[in-house]
Amino acid sequence: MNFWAMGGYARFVWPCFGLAGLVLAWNVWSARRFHAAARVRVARAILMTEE
Amino acid sequence: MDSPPQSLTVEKIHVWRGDRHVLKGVSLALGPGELLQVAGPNGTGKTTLLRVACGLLRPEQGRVAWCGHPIAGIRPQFQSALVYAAHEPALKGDLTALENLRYLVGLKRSIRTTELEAALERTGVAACAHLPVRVLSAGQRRRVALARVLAMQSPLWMLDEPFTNLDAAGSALVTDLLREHVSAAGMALVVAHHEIALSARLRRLELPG
Amino acid sequence: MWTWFYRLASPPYVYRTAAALTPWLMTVAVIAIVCGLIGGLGFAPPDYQQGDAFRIIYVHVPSAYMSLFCYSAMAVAGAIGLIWRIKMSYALAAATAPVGASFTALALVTGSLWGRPMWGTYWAWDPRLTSELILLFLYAGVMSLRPAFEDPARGDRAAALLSIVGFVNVPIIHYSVQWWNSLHQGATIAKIGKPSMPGSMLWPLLTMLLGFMCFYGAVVCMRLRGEVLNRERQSAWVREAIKS
Amino acid sequence: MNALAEGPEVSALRAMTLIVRRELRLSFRRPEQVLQPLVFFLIVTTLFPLGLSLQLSLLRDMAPGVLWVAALLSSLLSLDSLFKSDADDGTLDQLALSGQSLTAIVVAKTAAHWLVSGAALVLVSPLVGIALGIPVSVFPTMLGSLALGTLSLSWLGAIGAGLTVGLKRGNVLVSLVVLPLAMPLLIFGAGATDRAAAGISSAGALYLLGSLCVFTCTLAPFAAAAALRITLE
Repeated sequence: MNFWAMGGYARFVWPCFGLAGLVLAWNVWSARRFHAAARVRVARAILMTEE
Repeated sequence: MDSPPQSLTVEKIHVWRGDRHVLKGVSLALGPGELLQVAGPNGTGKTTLLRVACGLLRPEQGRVAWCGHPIAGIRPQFQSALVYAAHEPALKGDLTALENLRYLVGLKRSIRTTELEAALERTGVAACAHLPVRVLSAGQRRRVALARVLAMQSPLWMLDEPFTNLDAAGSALVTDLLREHVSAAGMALVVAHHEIALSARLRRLELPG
Repeated sequence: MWTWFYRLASPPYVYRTAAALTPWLMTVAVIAIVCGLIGGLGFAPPDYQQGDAFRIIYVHVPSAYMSLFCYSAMAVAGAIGLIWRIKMSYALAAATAPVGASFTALALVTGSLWGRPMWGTYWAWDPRLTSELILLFLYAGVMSLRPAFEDPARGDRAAALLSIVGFVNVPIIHYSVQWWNSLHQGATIAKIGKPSMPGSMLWPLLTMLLGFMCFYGAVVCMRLRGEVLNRERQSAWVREAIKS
Repeated sequence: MNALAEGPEVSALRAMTLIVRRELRLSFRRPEQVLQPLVFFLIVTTLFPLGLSLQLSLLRDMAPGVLWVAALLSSLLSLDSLFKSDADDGTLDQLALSGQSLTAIVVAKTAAHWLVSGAALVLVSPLVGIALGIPVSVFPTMLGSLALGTLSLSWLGAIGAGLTVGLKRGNVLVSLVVLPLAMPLLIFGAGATDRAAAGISSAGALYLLGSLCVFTCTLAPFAAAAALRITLE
């Protein structure tokens, strides 16, 4: 239990690590979405030229 | 010593604008006493071609050479042999016609006021020399821009739509000026829809749609 | 050496290499970050002055470091693009910008959360945090300049030039902010980071740093693939790659 | 005679004087373009006392900072006109094709721009200084720091204006691009004025400001020319 209390600084330490996790997760998510969107755009361009 | 004559060559130019392949391998050559008219429907890259030829736009592929040298290496020499009149007349409304000419021509060669006045006289706007360009009509501005082309005294002219906004007399004037320039061994690259009434030495380059 | 350089400039090669590198980099990143977390939160002893609050260092310092690293990478990639006209290095710069900006924002937030127990306020205009804030503004400038151009090639070059100018300015900004802060001595009390750190505190920090670097590499590889597709939309190899 | 004609027969120095004269004449024909940023400068400095509900002692402490922030913002306003109108009417193309180096053209245009914006601002600043309660003994430092600062800002601004010249909504973008780069100027400029007002030697800050000015004067023209080359294409 002492560990989670962080010597009284819990409300500063844990948000920091939480936010860091969020930022890292956001990076992965947005990079994946960016790549997927680019793929969709190319696929659409292919469809348009083949029609 | 005989040196090769001045010449402009544009070889296999490719230009993309974003996804659009605007110029697809356009080539042209221009020698002394020649006039090349660039024609084609709107949006086929006529202005782009002119901007590439004068070195304002670097093509993705292909090369532009002046007297056999790529223009990137001889920019000052090439530019002092060149005058480009864009679609916009490049005039400041707050300056008089004469001041406009003096400041732009003066960057290229030292010029006397009388020469500038003669050029304005030739294009029929001598009366406007001391008026701010703001009050001139579109046709008069076009004529002032033509006077700038004359005053530069460059062997190579590149004109983008020189006939727009001009009445019949103005169009005849442009044709006359082109004829004089070409018969004095000058070169001209002209973008125009208008038929240019010059039989001798006129070639056409049609850009595909 | 030059053939390697030119291969790096070829979009299909970049696309495939980025795809192949991503899982490896991500694996190393996850392992390193987990080890760093365990070491930093579990094994490192509390600081004699700051207690457990100092553990924020394990996310703050790596992200602050990455913010500068990403900006430098962006400027160097931009310079390579401008000098050798390599499209792929613009793609790398474009892929790096949002990642770097997110690290900068993280460094700012964690810095201010660290500042609260140390200075008694979330924001004390500490010189390092102030430089970090200006760095975020520099990122904002580059990231808003690029899409402002209709022609992406021009946007790339403009953003590259701006990031180079900003890169030259970063040390000037840093020292000017320090000079400015020295005028108002007394506002800041705690100095972040000690000159000497015991090994048990240091190794988790270095591990986290490695983890963040690899994470950056993995995310940039993913973004880079998107950038390559956007830029090479018209080319045959992209169409083949997407169809299959 | 060689087919390749000689380079431009007009020397770079002559061309630059010609451009400066042209810019100055244009500004005199449109005095409102010169005056508007100055009036903006006066108005912004008026806002601060009103916003601070006339705590004169507070105001006096803040005066150098207020003055400098207002100067920075009003210089930014005038940046928009640096290349924009020339780009819109095609003059910039003509300048780029004049056979003169683009860097020389940028130097001339920026110098002329500083003469009508920065120097004018320096001349007006004593008015603002008096209104904000800056002691007259500080004026030499204030004027010197403003002169150096606005000159450097003009060079930085030339980069920003060059980068955004072809854009429709470049105005906000210029501020976004230039302001972070200008922060050291603000720090040293306001710092110098501040120190002089506090009776401490401001020489250090002025030297730093001067070296920044030299630094930007030497490098920024090339960057601004490169920026123009990118956006002109």
